[in-house]
Amino acid sequence: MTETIGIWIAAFLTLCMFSFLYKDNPFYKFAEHLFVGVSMGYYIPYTYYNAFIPYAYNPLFLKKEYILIIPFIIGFLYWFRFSSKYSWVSRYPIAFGMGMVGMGVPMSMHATVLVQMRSMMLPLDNINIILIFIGTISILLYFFFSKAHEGVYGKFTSIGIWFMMVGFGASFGYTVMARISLLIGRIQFLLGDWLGLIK
Amino acid sequence: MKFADRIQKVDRRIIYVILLLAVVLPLVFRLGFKTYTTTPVEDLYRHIDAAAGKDDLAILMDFTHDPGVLPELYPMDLAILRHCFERNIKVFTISFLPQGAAIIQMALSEVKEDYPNIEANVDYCNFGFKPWSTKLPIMLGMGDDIAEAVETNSEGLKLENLPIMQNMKNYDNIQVVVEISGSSMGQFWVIYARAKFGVDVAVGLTAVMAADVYPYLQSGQFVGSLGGLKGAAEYEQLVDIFAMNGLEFSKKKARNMAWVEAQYEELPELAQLYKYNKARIGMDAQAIVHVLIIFFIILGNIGYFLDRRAQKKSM
Amino acid sequence: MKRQIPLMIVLILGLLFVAHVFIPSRLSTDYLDWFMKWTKVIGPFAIVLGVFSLVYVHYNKIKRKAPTWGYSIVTLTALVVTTAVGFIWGIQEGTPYMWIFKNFNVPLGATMFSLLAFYIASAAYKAFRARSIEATVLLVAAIIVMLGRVSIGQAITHWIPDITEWILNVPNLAAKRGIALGVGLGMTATSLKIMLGIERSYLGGKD
Amino acid sequence: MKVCSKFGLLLLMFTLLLVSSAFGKIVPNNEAVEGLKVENVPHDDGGGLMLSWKPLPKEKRIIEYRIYRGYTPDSLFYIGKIPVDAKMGVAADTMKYVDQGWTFFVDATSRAKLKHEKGQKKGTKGAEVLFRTVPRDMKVYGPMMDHYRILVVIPDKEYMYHTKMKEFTDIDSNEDGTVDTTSTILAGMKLEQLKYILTKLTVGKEYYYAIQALNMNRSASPLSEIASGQTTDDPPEKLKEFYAVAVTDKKQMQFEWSLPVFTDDQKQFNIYLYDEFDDQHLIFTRPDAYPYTPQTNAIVPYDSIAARFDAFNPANMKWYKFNIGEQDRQDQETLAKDEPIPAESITSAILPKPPVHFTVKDQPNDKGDQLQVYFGYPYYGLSKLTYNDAFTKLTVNYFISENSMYEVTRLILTINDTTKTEKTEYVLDNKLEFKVNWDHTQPMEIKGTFVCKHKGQEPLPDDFAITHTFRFDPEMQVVIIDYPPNEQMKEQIDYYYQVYRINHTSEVYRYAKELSFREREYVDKIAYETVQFRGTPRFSLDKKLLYFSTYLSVVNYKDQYPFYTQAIYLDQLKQQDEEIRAEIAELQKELETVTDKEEIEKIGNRIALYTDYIEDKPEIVKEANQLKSDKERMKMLYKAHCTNIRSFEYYIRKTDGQGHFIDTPVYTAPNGEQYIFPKQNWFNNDEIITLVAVLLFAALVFFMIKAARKGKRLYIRPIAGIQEIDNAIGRATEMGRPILFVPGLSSISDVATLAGLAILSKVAKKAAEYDTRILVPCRDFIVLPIAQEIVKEAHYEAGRPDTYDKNSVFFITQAQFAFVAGVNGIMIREKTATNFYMGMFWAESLLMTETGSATGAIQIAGTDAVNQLPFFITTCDYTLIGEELYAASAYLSKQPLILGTLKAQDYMKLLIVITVVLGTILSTVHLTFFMNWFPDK
Repeated sequence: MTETIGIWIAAFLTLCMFSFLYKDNPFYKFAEHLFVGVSMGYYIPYTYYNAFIPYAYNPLFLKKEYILIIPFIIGFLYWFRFSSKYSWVSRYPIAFGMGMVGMGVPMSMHATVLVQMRSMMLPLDNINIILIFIGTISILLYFFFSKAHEGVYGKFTSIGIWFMMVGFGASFGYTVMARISLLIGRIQFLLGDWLGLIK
Repeated sequence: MKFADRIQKVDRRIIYVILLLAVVLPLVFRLGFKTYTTTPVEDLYRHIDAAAGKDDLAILMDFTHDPGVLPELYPMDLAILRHCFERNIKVFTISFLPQGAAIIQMALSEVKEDYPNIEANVDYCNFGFKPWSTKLPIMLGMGDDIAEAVETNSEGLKLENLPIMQNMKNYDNIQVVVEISGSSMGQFWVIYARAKFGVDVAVGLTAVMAADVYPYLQSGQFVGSLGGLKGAAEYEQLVDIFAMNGLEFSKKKARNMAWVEAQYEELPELAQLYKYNKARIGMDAQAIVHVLIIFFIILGNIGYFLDRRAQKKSM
Repeated sequence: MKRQIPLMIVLILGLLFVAHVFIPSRLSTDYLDWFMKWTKVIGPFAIVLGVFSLVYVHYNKIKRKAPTWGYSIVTLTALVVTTAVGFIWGIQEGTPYMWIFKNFNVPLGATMFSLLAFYIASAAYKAFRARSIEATVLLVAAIIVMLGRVSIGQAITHWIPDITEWILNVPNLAAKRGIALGVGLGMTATSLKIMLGIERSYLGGKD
Repeated sequence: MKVCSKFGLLLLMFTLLLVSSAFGKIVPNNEAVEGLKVENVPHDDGGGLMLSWKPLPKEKRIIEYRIYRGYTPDSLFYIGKIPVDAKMGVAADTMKYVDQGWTFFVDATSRAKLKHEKGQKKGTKGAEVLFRTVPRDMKVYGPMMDHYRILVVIPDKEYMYHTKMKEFTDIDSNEDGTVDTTSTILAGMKLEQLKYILTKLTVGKEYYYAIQALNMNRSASPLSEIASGQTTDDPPEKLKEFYAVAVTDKKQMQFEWSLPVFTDDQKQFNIYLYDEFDDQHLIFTRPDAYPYTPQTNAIVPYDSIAARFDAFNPANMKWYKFNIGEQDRQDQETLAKDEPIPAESITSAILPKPPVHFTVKDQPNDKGDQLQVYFGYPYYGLSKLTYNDAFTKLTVNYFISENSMYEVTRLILTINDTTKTEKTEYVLDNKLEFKVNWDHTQPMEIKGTFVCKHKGQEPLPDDFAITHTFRFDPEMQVVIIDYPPNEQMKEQIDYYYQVYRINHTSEVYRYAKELSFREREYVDKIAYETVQFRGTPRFSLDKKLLYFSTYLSVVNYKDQYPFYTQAIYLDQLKQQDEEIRAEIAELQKELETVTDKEEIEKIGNRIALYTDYIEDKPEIVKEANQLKSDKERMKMLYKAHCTNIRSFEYYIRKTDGQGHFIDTPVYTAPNGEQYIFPKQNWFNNDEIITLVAVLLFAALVFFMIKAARKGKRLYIRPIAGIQEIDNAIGRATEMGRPILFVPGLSSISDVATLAGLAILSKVAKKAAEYDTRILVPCRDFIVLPIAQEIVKEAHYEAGRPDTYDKNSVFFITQAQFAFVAGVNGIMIREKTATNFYMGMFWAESLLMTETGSATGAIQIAGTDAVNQLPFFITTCDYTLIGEELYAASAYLSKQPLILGTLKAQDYMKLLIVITVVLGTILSTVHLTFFMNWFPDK
């Protein structure tokens, strides 16, 4: 019975969502607002049980690691956001979390710049590698902002645009394909497993 | 002028209905397009098929996927299992996701229905769900001793006491590891199992991920791959034309479309079941929708250009 | 106090993190462990901001009787009930909380995803315009790839799958690489800017 | 008022619906689990019981089976569950749960009080007996510890420095009425100081179990029968394999066997020789390495056999038979073979050649928890061969195994066809193409040689080459490699390597790793010591303390005391020493009175032993005991403990698994040291290039900012999307409709979000100037207040603080699609004229832009999400691609600081282009050193 109610609710909500394809309507609005509320409501107990209890409450109050009082207080400082006078206090926890960016400096230099540079330095011994090389260099120059795209230089950078567009086209095609297979899968399940229309 | 206007102003709901029809109709009325098989899929089929009838070789299927990607991956699960049960190939199944365990159960019981002689723990063994954190110890440990690394099957039985394990020791007895997932899990198998123990690894992936495995296929780190519904459809076809007709794999024949057509004529009833054609039927729908969308793009743009020309003229 | 100290915190922690990358020693990994431990304590408090903001917006709508305020009642009710249910009966499998998740969240989210195909179809017709030569190239490449991934493409000519593969392996690779390099450099620069206090918009406000 | 009542009504309805559906007892869960059986686990150490029961039918919609255990039938505690998929149920006839090994018992985060399990109906079976998990209340868990084996895991720091010493005096009355008093000093600790306590079943005890099943509503089934079972310590299992080999010229026997499954209570392996009269002689014992894996092979010289079996004569080898027994701690033994087996006689020529250059070294650039073990010359294998239709082109996919002694820089491959083409691979990209002249009906050979960077070792032998064979299979249409293998490959494939190690506080080697014939290097992880393990503690209910033994192992002292231990308290040490001195004094007194020569010698020996114990101590212990403070002393001892427990000796055994094996000697470092200790490093040399790049970049930023501050004009080329921003805002003003600005869906730590916010501040300012409403929906609640501040600030800057509406920047939800649903609703209801999407987007991008295009809004997007860019480009009027988004924020702000960094970024890019061009030219002319400076992952 719970299950049946569940399936009916799910079906009803699915229809509400699909009704948006026809046009914006009260059913869609209802489902949309419900979705917003339920999903936020889902996060609160989830965070409480899976983050607050094991990482904050247990170590401080049960394991008696009193040093954790400090981050506990820093966490509370977030709440000053609601005071118009003291809202600057909430910058402290934000700043603490931002400390991580220090790692981003060398890490992104290493992982996304230097590693990519190495993979570009292959010997130019076949046409595809030469094309990749030209493509990458011209895209890099396309994103070089200190020189206007004019003359020969402009022509070269526009090669970059062409490469990018072909690349984007490929990922476009792939994404379209993936979305459609998702829909097909859904309809196969609906028609086959639920309604039994196809076998 | 009027035509262009009309094209531009088609109600979107009509488009939605056309799309829906383009998906539903091919699913209900089978079109039966023949698939062209490709090398990565053939390679995987050949690799698995080479273990046919051997009791000291098995394939290991890793179902590390969740229900979200089932539409694309489930037909692969079924096709490979059917291939193995039909050709008497031993199968191990494992999953490092809790949801994967349920998928294994579902796939095994669905295929087993049609193969009453296939017995659990004799012809196949389901290792079940193993926690994500044990993934590395298990992958590495199987190089030494599968029974020791995996310990128990999904029913909690000790592996070394099971009949299927009598001739199985380590990766030497694993013909190929088939990783079916919507993530880059396959690369873990390459790094930890292939590089160290030389076991062959293949992957079944969602279409979006498929493009990322080309370098691995080219370097031979993956012996084969199934990419999305298309890969599954190709595998289904190979199982139909070879395994279901009791034939050994031959690439020459697989590429001969006339021969393939002929094989379809003599298929047993079992192969006609919807569940074993799911990927091919899905691919038919996919092909239709692709063509439809291309048609939409072209038509939409014709309208756009006519419109623009008209605007230019009027200026 | 209002601005300098937070900036100092970011600078000091940031420099330590830079050092962490270059120093493999145990002290350095202990620092990371410490930071992670504290961040995990601080993290959960932030959710209150979201809840408060959501309640505030909808409460205001209801109070002001703004148009469609009735739906705000739906949102708030759903929020209160889901949260209460989670706290009263727990969040394990089989509780009303999970029941709500399975029968409300999952179908709503999944439906949203499957709507994407419909949007693509209508966008294909109405929005994907060859506005410029670049966009035309994009669309042509997309069409080739879409054909190349289904059997119809192969049936037309075996060139289509071959070209698809070439597009994926050559121009696509070059494009991804070029963009990733620039983005990576941008990320390095932004991280540096934040660390040095040049970029401070994340703090908000001027004082 | 009306609002409140409406709200209340809805709340009520919603709750009623939920409560009625969730707890309406819709699927009655009124059947108890049946057929519960508890059986002993065979071959184990007596610490395992196996439960089995019949699962309930699928219709019951069970989601989990909960297992309860106790040592009396009247109080059972929850110990674990088996989750089940409610819809699919359990396919098998029986379900199993094995209660075995160390499982969690209690720690400081366990529940506070003893609590009955929920959902037990009064009057029904099991209403009183079921409890939830063991609470952290010592009154409950303390006495329970007597009925289980207990293992306590204690963080090192707590154990070393934060314990309370306490002396216990035990009085044992003997049968003859005398009393023995023994006093023990123990270390007292609170539960919260421990990591956790683990438990395991003890031998020969009866335990009680019951099962309860929960259905989808979490309502519990009636309790099953309470079944019980007794743990028994069984004899060990039979070993599956055993091989005996006599190497005649080396005058030794070699044995190899397989490992048992249960090693927990194993004591040793015994190898027996049966002579011609079938008499059994024990010739070798191999102690276990618990809790590590022991060696599974042994070399026994003829001499040592003769020492145990006088009549041993190698000439009679053909008469002798051999067997192996596995013996557990209760001295039960099982022989592997029903019939003893004869030995295979060979000469050492048949044995494999040992690996060359076996070395163990500290792993560089780590935190000091790894050692490098490597050996041998490099190896290459073929992973795949592909060909063209005419068999004139062959693509070879290879892989290389190298080690840090021989780093392969080039691979030279030659195909043994008529052309004998030789190809050199300069960049090792695992792929090489050949033009061949191959009659593909015949097998073919490929030969590979290496060019290596060898570090301080002798170069590769000139003739060192590896040859593989391959043939074409016409039916499969593939090339098959090394099947069958040639002579050289056969010698490789048949063997594998076992790495053994021993640390400096133990007496037996333990197995570290098996390496296949392809591998040449192994990085051994030597984890840092963080915890101590102790057995069942005493406890005191009034002090709420648990008491543990106080000894810490320090070193393997002179091999006589492999585990030389020291008490952790100085006072305890002094007390001990005093007791021993008193004992010596007493013995000396006794010595004066006795006359019997034998007795004198006996007492003399005891005195010597005791004196030795006091005098003869490892240097480090002596030194530490000089210190006055307990803490200082412990610091020193603990350091020694950590060093010795993490220093290892290594050797490698090359074997075929059947007794044909050969060992390398134990590795000796150039400084003569055999115990190798992993050192921690203070700089990661692999990251030098990163450091250089970061410094270079930082310097560029510094100079460019300086230049910008001086007022130097920094040129930035026009970016199409940016120039359209003004027009777009103007359009909205003309139409009198609001502007929508979505700052992406990611968090504040995402660069794209920051760039989006920077653009927001400019857009908001313009909008404020034109007096146009701007709507900013946020998904992240940290982004939200920041966006609010930014918009507020923009209004102030534009001189229009009055028009700022706090509600125009708002939070929707965290859920991705719910957020999009919300944004779409806004577009339609508010009829926004201009939509900005600046930041990070995922799959939802098209949903928004399509709706936007349907409402006829001008749309400007900017993101660095490559997969979403195509959709933006085709559906939006203007799109900032990748870096253009970052540049736009700088371009708009015109602040010297930000412009300066953008410039620095630009010049860095130029530098990258130059470097890459240079590197490519160099590698094209086969100079790969330059590209090898850069990291490859």
